[in-house]
Amino acid sequence: MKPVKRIEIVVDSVELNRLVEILEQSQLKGYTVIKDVLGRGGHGLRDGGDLTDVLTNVYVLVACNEDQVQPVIDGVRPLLKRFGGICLVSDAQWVIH
Amino acid sequence: MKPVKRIEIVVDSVELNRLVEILEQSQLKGYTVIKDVLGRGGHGLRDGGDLTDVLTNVYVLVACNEDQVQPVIDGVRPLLKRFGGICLVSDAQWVIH
Amino acid sequence: MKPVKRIEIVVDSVELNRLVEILEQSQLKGYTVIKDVLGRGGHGLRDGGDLTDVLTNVYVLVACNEDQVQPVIDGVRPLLKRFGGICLVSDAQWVIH
Amino acid sequence: MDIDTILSNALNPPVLFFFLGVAAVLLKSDLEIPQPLPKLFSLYLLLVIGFKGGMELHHGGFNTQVLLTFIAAITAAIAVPVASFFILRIKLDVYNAAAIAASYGSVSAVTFVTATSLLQQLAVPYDGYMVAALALMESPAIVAGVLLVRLYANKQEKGIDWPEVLREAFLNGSVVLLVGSLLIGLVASDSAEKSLQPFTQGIFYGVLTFFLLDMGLLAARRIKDLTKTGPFLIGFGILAPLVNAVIAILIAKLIGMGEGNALLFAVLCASASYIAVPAAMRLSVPEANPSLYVSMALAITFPFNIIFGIPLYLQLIRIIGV
Amino acid sequence: MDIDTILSNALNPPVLFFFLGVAAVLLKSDLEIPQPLPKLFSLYLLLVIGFKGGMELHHGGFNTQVLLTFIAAITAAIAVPVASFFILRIKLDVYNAAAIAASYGSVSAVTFVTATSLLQQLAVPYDGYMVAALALMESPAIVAGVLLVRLYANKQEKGIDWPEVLREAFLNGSVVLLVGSLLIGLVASDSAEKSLQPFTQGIFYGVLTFFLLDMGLLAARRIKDLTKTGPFLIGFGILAPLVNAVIAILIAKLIGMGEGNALLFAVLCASASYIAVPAAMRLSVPEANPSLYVSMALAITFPFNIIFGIPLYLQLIRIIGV
Amino acid sequence: MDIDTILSNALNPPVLFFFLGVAAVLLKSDLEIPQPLPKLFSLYLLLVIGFKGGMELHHGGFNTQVLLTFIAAITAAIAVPVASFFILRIKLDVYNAAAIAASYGSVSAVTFVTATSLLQQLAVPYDGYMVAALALMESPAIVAGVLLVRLYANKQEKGIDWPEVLREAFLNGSVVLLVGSLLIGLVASDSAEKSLQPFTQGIFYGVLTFFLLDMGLLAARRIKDLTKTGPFLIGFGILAPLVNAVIAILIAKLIGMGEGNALLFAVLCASASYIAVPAAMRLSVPEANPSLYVSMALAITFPFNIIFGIPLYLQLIRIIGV
Ligand SMILES: Nc1ncnc2c1ncn2[C@@H]1O[C@H](COP(=O)(O)O)[C@@H](O)[C@H]1O
Ligand SMILES: Nc1ncnc2c1ncn2[C@@H]1O[C@H](COP(=O)(O)O)[C@@H](O)[C@H]1O
Ligand SMILES: Nc1ncnc2c1ncn2[C@@H]1O[C@H](COP(=O)(O)O)[C@@H](O)[C@H]1O
Ligand code: NA
Ligand code: NA
Ligand code: NA
Repeated sequence: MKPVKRIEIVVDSVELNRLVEILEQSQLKGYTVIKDVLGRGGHGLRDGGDLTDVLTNVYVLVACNEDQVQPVIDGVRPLLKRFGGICLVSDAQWVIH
Repeated sequence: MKPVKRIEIVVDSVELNRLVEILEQSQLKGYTVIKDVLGRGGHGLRDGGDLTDVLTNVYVLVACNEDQVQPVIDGVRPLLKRFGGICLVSDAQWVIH
Repeated sequence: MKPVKRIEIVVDSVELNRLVEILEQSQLKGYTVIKDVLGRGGHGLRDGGDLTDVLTNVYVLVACNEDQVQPVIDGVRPLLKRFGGICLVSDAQWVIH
Repeated sequence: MDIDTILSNALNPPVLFFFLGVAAVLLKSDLEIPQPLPKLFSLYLLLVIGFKGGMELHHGGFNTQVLLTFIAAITAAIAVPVASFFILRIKLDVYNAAAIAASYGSVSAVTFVTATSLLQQLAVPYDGYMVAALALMESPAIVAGVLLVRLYANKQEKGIDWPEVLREAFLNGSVVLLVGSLLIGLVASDSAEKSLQPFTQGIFYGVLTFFLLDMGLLAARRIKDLTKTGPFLIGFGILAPLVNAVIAILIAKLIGMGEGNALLFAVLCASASYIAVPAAMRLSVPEANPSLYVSMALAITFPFNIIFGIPLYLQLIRIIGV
Repeated sequence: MDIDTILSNALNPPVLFFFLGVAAVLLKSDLEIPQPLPKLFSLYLLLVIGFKGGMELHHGGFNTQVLLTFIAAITAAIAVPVASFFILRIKLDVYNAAAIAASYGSVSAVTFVTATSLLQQLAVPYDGYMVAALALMESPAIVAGVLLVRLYANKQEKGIDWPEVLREAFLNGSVVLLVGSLLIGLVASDSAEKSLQPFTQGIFYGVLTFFLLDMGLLAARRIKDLTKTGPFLIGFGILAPLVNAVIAILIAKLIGMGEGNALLFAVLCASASYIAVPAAMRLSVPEANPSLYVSMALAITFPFNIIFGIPLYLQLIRIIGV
Repeated sequence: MDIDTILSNALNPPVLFFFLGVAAVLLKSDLEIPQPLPKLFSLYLLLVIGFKGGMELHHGGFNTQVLLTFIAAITAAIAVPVASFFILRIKLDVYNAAAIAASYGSVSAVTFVTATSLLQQLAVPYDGYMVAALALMESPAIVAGVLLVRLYANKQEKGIDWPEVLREAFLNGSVVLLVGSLLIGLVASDSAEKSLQPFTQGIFYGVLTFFLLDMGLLAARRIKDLTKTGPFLIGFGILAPLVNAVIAILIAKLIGMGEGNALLFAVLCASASYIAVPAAMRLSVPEANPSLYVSMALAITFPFNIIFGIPLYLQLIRIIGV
């Protein structure tokens, strides 16, 4: 097992493509995406029940090395500032297979 | 980055409204909800394949300050006791944007 | 609250049944499953937009005691080696109810 | 017992596709009709039977026969859960007994619809107000179930959240859609009826067939839960419909229902709910185990009714000479 | 004001089911039409009105009347957002004013379709090219909205990503499906038309009815956002459609549109978008609050139009004597 | 080469909507038909072609011609994957060669259905038992693919889980639904056939059209994977269908098939599977890269067949004079 960092990002589903671009620009070729995520935050309630994805979020999980964390955060911060959302970083062990 | 606590709650989807009420009563205006979650626990298999939400769960993620954790847990415990489900608390760093 | 380990596994949805068998063989009767998960990794992009589950993943979360972690990892490693996917282990507190 | 009515019923595409669904699961095929398609079908069926019932009521009108039928329906919707509760209490705790009793006191719209499609094939007439009887029988059993728990559960549960329970019983999705469509059918003009006809009449039998393929998949997946239910409950899942149907047929004869109405009334009493009641029980009686009452309604009673029950009850009605 | 046109419109199944949807939410029922079923219905409606519009255009042909209608449509799609922006600026910041103005400058295909089904019932003819006018009026308002932000928002936003904005405006899902189906309807052979008829004509009214039940649920869920919108915006949500419709009717009279076309043109100007524009605004004007412009279009203007608007505008057209 | 058959085929709404889907993706529009709608359409198509095939078989009956066709179908379903494997081995590793060979040895029900709808338009008769041939050709290629890996992959894989492989090949969702519906169609009464008609016949062409819009979106999204497939595989994706079709047409002439049956047999040999085989390959040959065999079947061979292939093969059949 090797120590890694877990980055969790919840952002408006309309921003998914931009977020993926940012991850790939930081050489992060591994990420997991969960769509149709609901929630509530500074920008109000996103209960999804709508004809467009306007009121739904996406949850993105990225496992990466410690040194890759800062570039991703710097890349994501302007996105979060403009469109809202959250980003959490926590520790984990990666099972080597 | 500021240290926060990650609260994860998995509970029967029929209890979602009650769970959200408990969060909002503890002044927690930020949470993320994933629906149609399946699983297995003390109350048996919830494989969702059904005409109602009776056999599906919801996954709720809340990022909050350390001092907000205890009220939420006290609020959620009776719900878990009566309807089943789990609640996990872990550490994380919140990216300030 | 009691300390537990959080095991997160993302694997191709075609392998869900095999993964569940491995968990149950390691006496783990409690797990949470999120379907229709997308992502990217060594095996390329899984954007799900398909007529079969061939290009979608599942996310499995297991909360268990420290001593149960090793058997699960040993059970899951061959599956990850053959079909790809990731497995992360992190710490958390379990709310006793 | 005239076998060929059972056979002719079993050779109808809806029932055949139900068998196909069951067979697919038993053969461990990965055939699956993913969420939320089952909900789309059940919403469509509720909307259509409600609307068509309303239109027929609009032509029909109200008389004592209708009133008697409604009274019989409500009485059955209360008597069946109470009687079932005490029988189930022989083997079960209060919570599970109440939840199963509520399921059997309520109704299955899909069983009702499968019966109407058999009646249409045999050109046996039935009245639109039977759909109103269906709506009337959805909710009382839920209230009865919660009341039985309140009365017989020893631990002092903090009071019942009555607004919540009544909303669950009388305002759940199935009841609102069924009653709403019924009222709309009542006021809809003939030209609206005609322009809706390809949707409510044309593709109806096809959608019912597709839905019963799905019901076969869902029912067969619950069969594995039956290992935990045990022989007593499996027996109840078959005998309760039979007993309820026989009583219903006697009542039907008493108040002079026609052959078609009598079959539908028998099917309402003999069918168990696996949509409205489970949702309500999860909220109001969480101590009950859903895989018990859902698997009994879906994997025993539903298949029994659409394969054997419906033709059998019709046979009985003809023997007793309604 | 001739009440019975409003009444006869309100007694149509689509509108009645819209009421049922609203009632279900107000009664706190758990009736729900889960994702992605609403999207299936809206995709079906766009495909069918586009295809039918194309087929009628194929029979119809092009003349100055058509050209004048298209010019009027594009002018309205630019004038309405600009005018609305300045009115809204009385009370709102630049971002929200621009987003709401863009919604009201664009159109609601479902309102258009509900109007065509009323015209069909009253046997009032209308032309296929009105669907082309619908397509023309989807996009300009989005560009207008982004331009208004660019001009009047003080903070120096790094330049507008024009390719992104233009793609959002002219190549969003609704426009591509509508225009694509229209072109395919144009070239489709008569035999293809006949074999598609049960799908595009037969079940159309039924799917529209099912969809309006869903629209009732969606609209009613947005009502709670209206508490934050405040009286000014609620007033705008009702007056803007009225004013736009009156102006549209005058223009229609000016260029000599028929009764049916005039109603459709009025409905296009009076309706607000809750599918194409919100998706575009989220991307290009993220500072605007979606629960504002979505709830106004979905919970105020859409219900107003299908319950009162459509019959009212028809009444006005007949009074002014188009 | 008679261009107008290609043109008349390409101007059919289903093919035109396929183009619309491809265009939407190339234009980077956000037009999307969300899951699980594509699965709903594919389940509907399999159910309907199976049921209709069964009904026609019921009228038809069994004779040597039918037997010969079935033998030809099974031989093709084994010969094509073996031949393709060795050709693909020129450039590919064992795993990918076997997975792609299995896809091309199997069939695409949607391509088959598009061909039947062209035959119906040109009023060219064909027999119900061709649907049985379709069912027969779904599975053998999967077994062949796994066997080829077993024989030629050097690393000593712990034995093949034969029960799992056979279940994947013969009991996957597509085969069970197709064969099940076929058997039900065989026993269904005429009155049942009539009441199902609006569902199986009426809206069929419309649902096929809607589905091909979706297939256009799915196929176009796979095009970007083709950059990794390379010219050899793109060439294979076009030449394999042509070669297979020519051989199939010669066999058809040999055993005296009619024009309609010959086209369907050619289309079966020329089409590649993107539903049943990928699911099976993921389980049994995980080393193969799904974006290779899925993108070849969906983004090269499927479009080639419905745009050029089908009319071309019909042309060839008329030239060779079946
Ligand atoms: N404290 C929080 N904990 C968990 N999720 C959150 C939190 N705050 C915001 N979110 C999620 O992030 C989305 C956007 O947040 P916001 O930009 O603040 O509206 C919300 O809809 C939630 O899904
Ligand atoms: N140990 C566990 N790890 C992860 N999820 C669990 C665990 N135990 C229970 N769950 C989830 O919580 C739901 C309800 O648990 P229970 O009330 O024990 O039946 C289950 O359906 C699972 O989704
Ligand atoms: N570094 C990572 N972080 C998060 N998820 C990942 C990562 N790598 C792979 N995954 C997930 O695991 C799935 C399979 O990974 P792979 O076997 O490497 O293709 C991917 O589709 C992703 O959903
Ligand atoms: Na009953
Ligand atoms: Na407008
Ligand atoms: Na083939």
